[in-house]
Amino acid sequence: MNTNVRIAGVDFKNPVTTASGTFGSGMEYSEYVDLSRLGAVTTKGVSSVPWAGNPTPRVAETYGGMLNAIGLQNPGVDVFIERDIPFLRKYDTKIIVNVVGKTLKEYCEVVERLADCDVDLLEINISCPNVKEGGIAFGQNARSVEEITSQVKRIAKQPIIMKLSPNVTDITEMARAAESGGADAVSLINTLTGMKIDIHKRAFLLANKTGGLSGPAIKPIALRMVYQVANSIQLPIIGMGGILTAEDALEFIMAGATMVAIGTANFINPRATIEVVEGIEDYMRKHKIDHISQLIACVK
Amino acid sequence: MNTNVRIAGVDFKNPVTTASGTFGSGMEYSEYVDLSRLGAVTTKGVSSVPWAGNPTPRVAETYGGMLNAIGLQNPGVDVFIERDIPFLRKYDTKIIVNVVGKTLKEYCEVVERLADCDVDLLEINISCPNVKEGGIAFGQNARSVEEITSQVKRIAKQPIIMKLSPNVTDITEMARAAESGGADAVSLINTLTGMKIDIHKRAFLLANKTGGLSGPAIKPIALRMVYQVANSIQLPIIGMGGILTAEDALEFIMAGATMVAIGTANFINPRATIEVVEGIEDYMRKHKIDHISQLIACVK
Amino acid sequence: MVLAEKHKVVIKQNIQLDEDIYSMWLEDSYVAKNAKAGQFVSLYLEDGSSLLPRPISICEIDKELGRIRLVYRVVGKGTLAFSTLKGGDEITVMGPLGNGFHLEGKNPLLIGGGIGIPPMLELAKQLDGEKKIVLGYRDSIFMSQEFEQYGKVYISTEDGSAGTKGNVIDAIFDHDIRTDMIYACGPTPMLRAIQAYAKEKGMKAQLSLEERMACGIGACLGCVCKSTERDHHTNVNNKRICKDGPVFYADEVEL
Amino acid sequence: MVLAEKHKVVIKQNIQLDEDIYSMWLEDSYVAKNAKAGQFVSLYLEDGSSLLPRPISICEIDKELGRIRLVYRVVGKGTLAFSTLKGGDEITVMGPLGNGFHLEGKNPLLIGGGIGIPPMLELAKQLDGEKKIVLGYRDSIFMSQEFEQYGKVYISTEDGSAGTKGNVIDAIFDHDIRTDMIYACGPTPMLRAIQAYAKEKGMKAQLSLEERMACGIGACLGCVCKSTERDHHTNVNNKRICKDGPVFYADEVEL
Ligand SMILES: Cc1cc2nc3c(=O)[nH]c(=O)nc-3n(C[C@H](O)[C@H](O)[C@H](O)COP(=O)(O)OP(=O)(O)OC[C@H]3O[C@@H](n4cnc5c(N)ncnc54)[C@H](O)[C@@H]3O)c2cc1C
Ligand SMILES: Cc1cc2nc3c(=O)[nH]c(=O)nc-3n(C[C@H](O)[C@H](O)[C@H](O)COP(=O)(O)OP(=O)(O)OC[C@H]3O[C@@H](n4cnc5c(N)ncnc54)[C@H](O)[C@@H]3O)c2cc1C
Ligand SMILES: Cc1cc2nc3c(=O)[nH]c(=O)nc-3n(C[C@H](O)[C@H](O)[C@H](O)COP(=O)(O)O)c2cc1C
Ligand SMILES: Cc1cc2nc3c(=O)[nH]c(=O)nc-3n(C[C@H](O)[C@H](O)[C@H](O)COP(=O)(O)O)c2cc1C
Ligand code: FES
Ligand code: FES
Repeated sequence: MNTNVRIAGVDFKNPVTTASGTFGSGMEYSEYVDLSRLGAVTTKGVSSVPWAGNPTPRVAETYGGMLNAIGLQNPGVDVFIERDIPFLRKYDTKIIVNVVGKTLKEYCEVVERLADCDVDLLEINISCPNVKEGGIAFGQNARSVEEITSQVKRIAKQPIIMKLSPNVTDITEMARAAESGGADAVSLINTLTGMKIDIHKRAFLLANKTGGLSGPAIKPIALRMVYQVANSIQLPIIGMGGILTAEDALEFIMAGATMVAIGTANFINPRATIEVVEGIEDYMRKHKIDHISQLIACVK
Repeated sequence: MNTNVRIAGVDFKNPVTTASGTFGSGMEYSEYVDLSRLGAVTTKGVSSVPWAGNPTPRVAETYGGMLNAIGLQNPGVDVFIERDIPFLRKYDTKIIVNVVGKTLKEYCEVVERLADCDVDLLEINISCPNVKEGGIAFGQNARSVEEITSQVKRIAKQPIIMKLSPNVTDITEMARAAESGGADAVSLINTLTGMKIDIHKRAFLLANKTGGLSGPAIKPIALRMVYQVANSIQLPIIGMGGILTAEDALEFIMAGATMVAIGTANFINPRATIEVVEGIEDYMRKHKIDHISQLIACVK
Repeated sequence: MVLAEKHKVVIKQNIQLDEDIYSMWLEDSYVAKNAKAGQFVSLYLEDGSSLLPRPISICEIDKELGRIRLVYRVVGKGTLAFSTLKGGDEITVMGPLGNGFHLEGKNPLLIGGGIGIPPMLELAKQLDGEKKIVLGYRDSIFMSQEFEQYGKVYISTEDGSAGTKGNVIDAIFDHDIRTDMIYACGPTPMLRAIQAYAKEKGMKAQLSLEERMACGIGACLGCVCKSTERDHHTNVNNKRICKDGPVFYADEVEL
Repeated sequence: MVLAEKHKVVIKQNIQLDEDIYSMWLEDSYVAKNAKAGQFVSLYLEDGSSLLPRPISICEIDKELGRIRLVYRVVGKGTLAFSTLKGGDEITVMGPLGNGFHLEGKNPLLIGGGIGIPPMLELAKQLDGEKKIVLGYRDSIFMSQEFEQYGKVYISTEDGSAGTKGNVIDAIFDHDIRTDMIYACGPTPMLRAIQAYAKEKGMKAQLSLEERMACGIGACLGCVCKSTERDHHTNVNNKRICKDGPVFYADEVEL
């Protein structure tokens, strides 16, 4: 039984990674799971300088999901390089670094700083709904998706994954723009913009008013988008959005994802990533699937 | 305590109606609830000629929600006029007729047939994701939203509600287009396009592959959109998407909805509409709110 | 028309009959009083992540004690949750729903396939005349003895481990069974074969169909089947299984 | 560092203390063995529609019997669900989480406000020295007698129905209480007042903070508070309440 997958020349021991921002840089979860069992660890969005993020409350529970408006708090790329890369390199797993910026220039600065670092892929987050500038604004317009992709590609030494926003009319348009811009892969979906009101206080639950909706509630939307994108571009896809179990992950793989990322599920069960890895193996064993590639995009 | 609301000159005894397609024309649910307790009944989408709808399976459960791909099966406007209007008129409630078509001409035909009928408002469904032509295609482009609105307005004798799709980058753009076209109100949201895969059969769960996601899972998205639209146009809003309880309904009202519609909740609890009506009254009593208008858009 | 409100009832007993088959008796005097053979109930889950009701046919009705019996196969989240319930626990039910069988025929033939067998039990109890009962299984046999008091029981198994090797049609041929009214419930391929067989032999048949449901009461149009005639309610060639069925005459529907 | 795995435990007892206040003893030898006063646990709901854990402070630790006690106020869906559980039922727990109080001071002053009172109990048990304990209530009093064995108890109530009329600071003034270390848990306005008071008097204080959480273990950055110094981990002026707290020295944080 072989669970190996390959994206842009990088080999992953299995198709399971973490969704950026839900796993830190793996430090906290390394107490719960052996990071070496994961195909890759995808780290929290990192910017050129430290970002303080949004005021609290930053998170709220919703029916079958949650809202977050962290606002991309992060220690900045220098601390990341110094502290987090060496930490992750102790494990036998690939490193995908999620990159954020408020301007095209800032994205490029981070990519440049990372160019000579020992990381495997870069994921460019053009889809965060929780920051005023940058983020999602880049991801909701095909021309700017193509522009930022090609700019980043020019500097990057690692393969580039463009992370797409679901808050668009037609996600395949954005996927095609990423492909034209020279992306090596796409990942989807980031969170859907949502809101919650406390009817007793008659106030927004989040200080930021709106936040990004994640968790199992959004899975059907994410799965549809992965399927649509798989049928419109040639690039490999990292699928995510509401995956709790191996069954969920297999839906994404069958819809066309080469890899899957586990996000909100980590908060509910710190061992979610490993349980998905093991569940996929169980499914393959039970159904006598020799190679995971037999499952990728098998539902048409 | 006064729960009266007014939309386009029509008075509703309370702000609660049904979401089109989840309540038939009220006949089945009239066994469970006294329709005269509702502000209005919004009927299933009706077209100029009978539509057979999509093949089965047409519905699937998802985490905290469901998918449907009914495909707007309906008996056609003639049967509707003959059978359903007289039935509903027996009750002391307003009638909102949901109108569908495959072409602009078909929408106009239905609106024309209904012009001299005894119904209170028309809701133009330009947002159904489950039909190949018409439906959502009209609702994802601002120019065609404006076009269809103004065409329909030209013929209609009843006030016109435009029902918006959430499957767009910027719903306020569509709301503004409806306003420019002369709409009297907007309703939102219709379902979000989603998908489910049966990993054991390795096949789509719905015959139509994709379906519309509804139920509490989507509530945060719906609420955010209602809030956005309330802050970008002057028209009254009928808010819906995942309302199960009076608390949910109050969130929509506080975000800016003048009325709310109960959809998927009917399937889970046939008395959901009445329980929402009563729950809103309880809240107003407890918090000493004299008039529901004090709650509309009170969270900014 | 009986109003089928949602209500909570106490489980009297919930036992395992076969590998994944369970039998549950509910203290439900309301449904017991109003139900007909062939009707179904909607069962609700406690877990708010699963919102839609699960339709389960009524297997037996005890009007005296005010109880109903449901027999179900564990196939997913909902039926798995039901299987963990114990006597004394509560469950939320809505019903009786649907139309039920028309009791007719002098020498009726009852055919159940797999998890379509349970609803035949109450029907067998209620039908008059000389009854023949054909039960089709994949391999393992359940409930067949319970039918013996009501008529002559014939069995088919796909693996031939008991009765006729093959399906229920094979068993009918095997035993040359004649009837003036077929009643059948089971997987669609079985029903399709029975429909064809009835047509060929000029027999009448009542078939109990199955489809994914949302409302269970005729409002959402989720659960339709193709009807041969334009249906009076929907004005297209569709009937609603939950409301117009689940039982249809074989010549009313296309399978 | 102790690994705080998610685990299922049996509820020993779950009783009502006051109108909306409940006290729950859990058979949790793992947490009992490893927990410090001021730490918390994450409690999980059975209902899949509510996915995030509920952080609840540890109120008492019985290392011998391997039990912990939680006292909680019913404010929403989760705590309401907990309140319906009975002895013998199971609940899923993760913990102990967070840092807990540093035990120091010769004549410590413990201040609890409302639902911030329970975590002071285990602290009162563990602290040496001559303890003064100030408990602030809105109106109805709970748990105050349990504190009496550990130190001198002063009470404040907002409506003046018992003790000093006003808040905990009023009670401190009222009784002219002096200390070399304040320990406090309660609503933010109370903590802010204590922070100001401590600063003014040049006293040290440990404050237990609260914020909405998602992961509970320091990964999501949902639960931060403003820190006076640039925090070594986050490299901004933010500390994570779940991981770096919930207990902070008063001069570490801005409230
Ligand atoms: C009229 C009618 C009577 C039935 N009677 C019985 C019976 O007596 N005994 C029995 O074991 N089963 C019966 N079924 C099938 C039963 O409804 C499903 O097996 C059950 O709903 C599966 O639920 P689950 O949560 O375990 O499966 P899941 O697959 O987790 O269910 C997910 C969703 O799909 C629906 N679903 C899944 N399988 C079916 C199916 N075969 N038919 C309809 N909906 C389905 C569920 O209701 C739920 O909404 C009947 C179905 C119908 C329509
Ligand atoms: C470190 C810490 C220790 C705590 N200790 C206690 C304790 O000992 N006793 C006690 O009664 N309460 C305590 N709380 C508050 C307790 O966590 C909330 O009251 C509880 O989570 C509410 O859950 P609910 O489902 O009833 O409310 P809901 O409002 O339905 O919860 C919805 C969501 O909001 C979160 N939430 C709601 N209120 C709060 C709050 N005040 N703080 C943090 N999250 C909240 C919930 O965890 C959940 O994710 C503590 C909070 C923290 C952060
Ligand atoms: C608390 C939180 C923080 C997140 N931070 C980031 C981030 O820094 N960069 C990013 O690209 N996505 C971020 N995301 C989005 C996730 O990576 C993921 O795309 C989304 O949550 C959907 O997956 P899920 O439903 O499995 O969580 C964040 C999500 C959450 C819940
Ligand atoms: C089974 C089903 C059928 C529907 N049919 C229609 C329809 O005919 N016309 C329409 O405008 N919306 C239709 N909708 C969308 C609902 O009116 C509503 O916009 C949506 O379901 C969100 O609300 P909810 O989450 O409360 O169900 C349908 C929804 C469902 C679930
Ligand atoms: S399930 Fe809704 S019409 Fe049958
Ligand atoms: S709750 Fe996630 S960092 Fe504190």
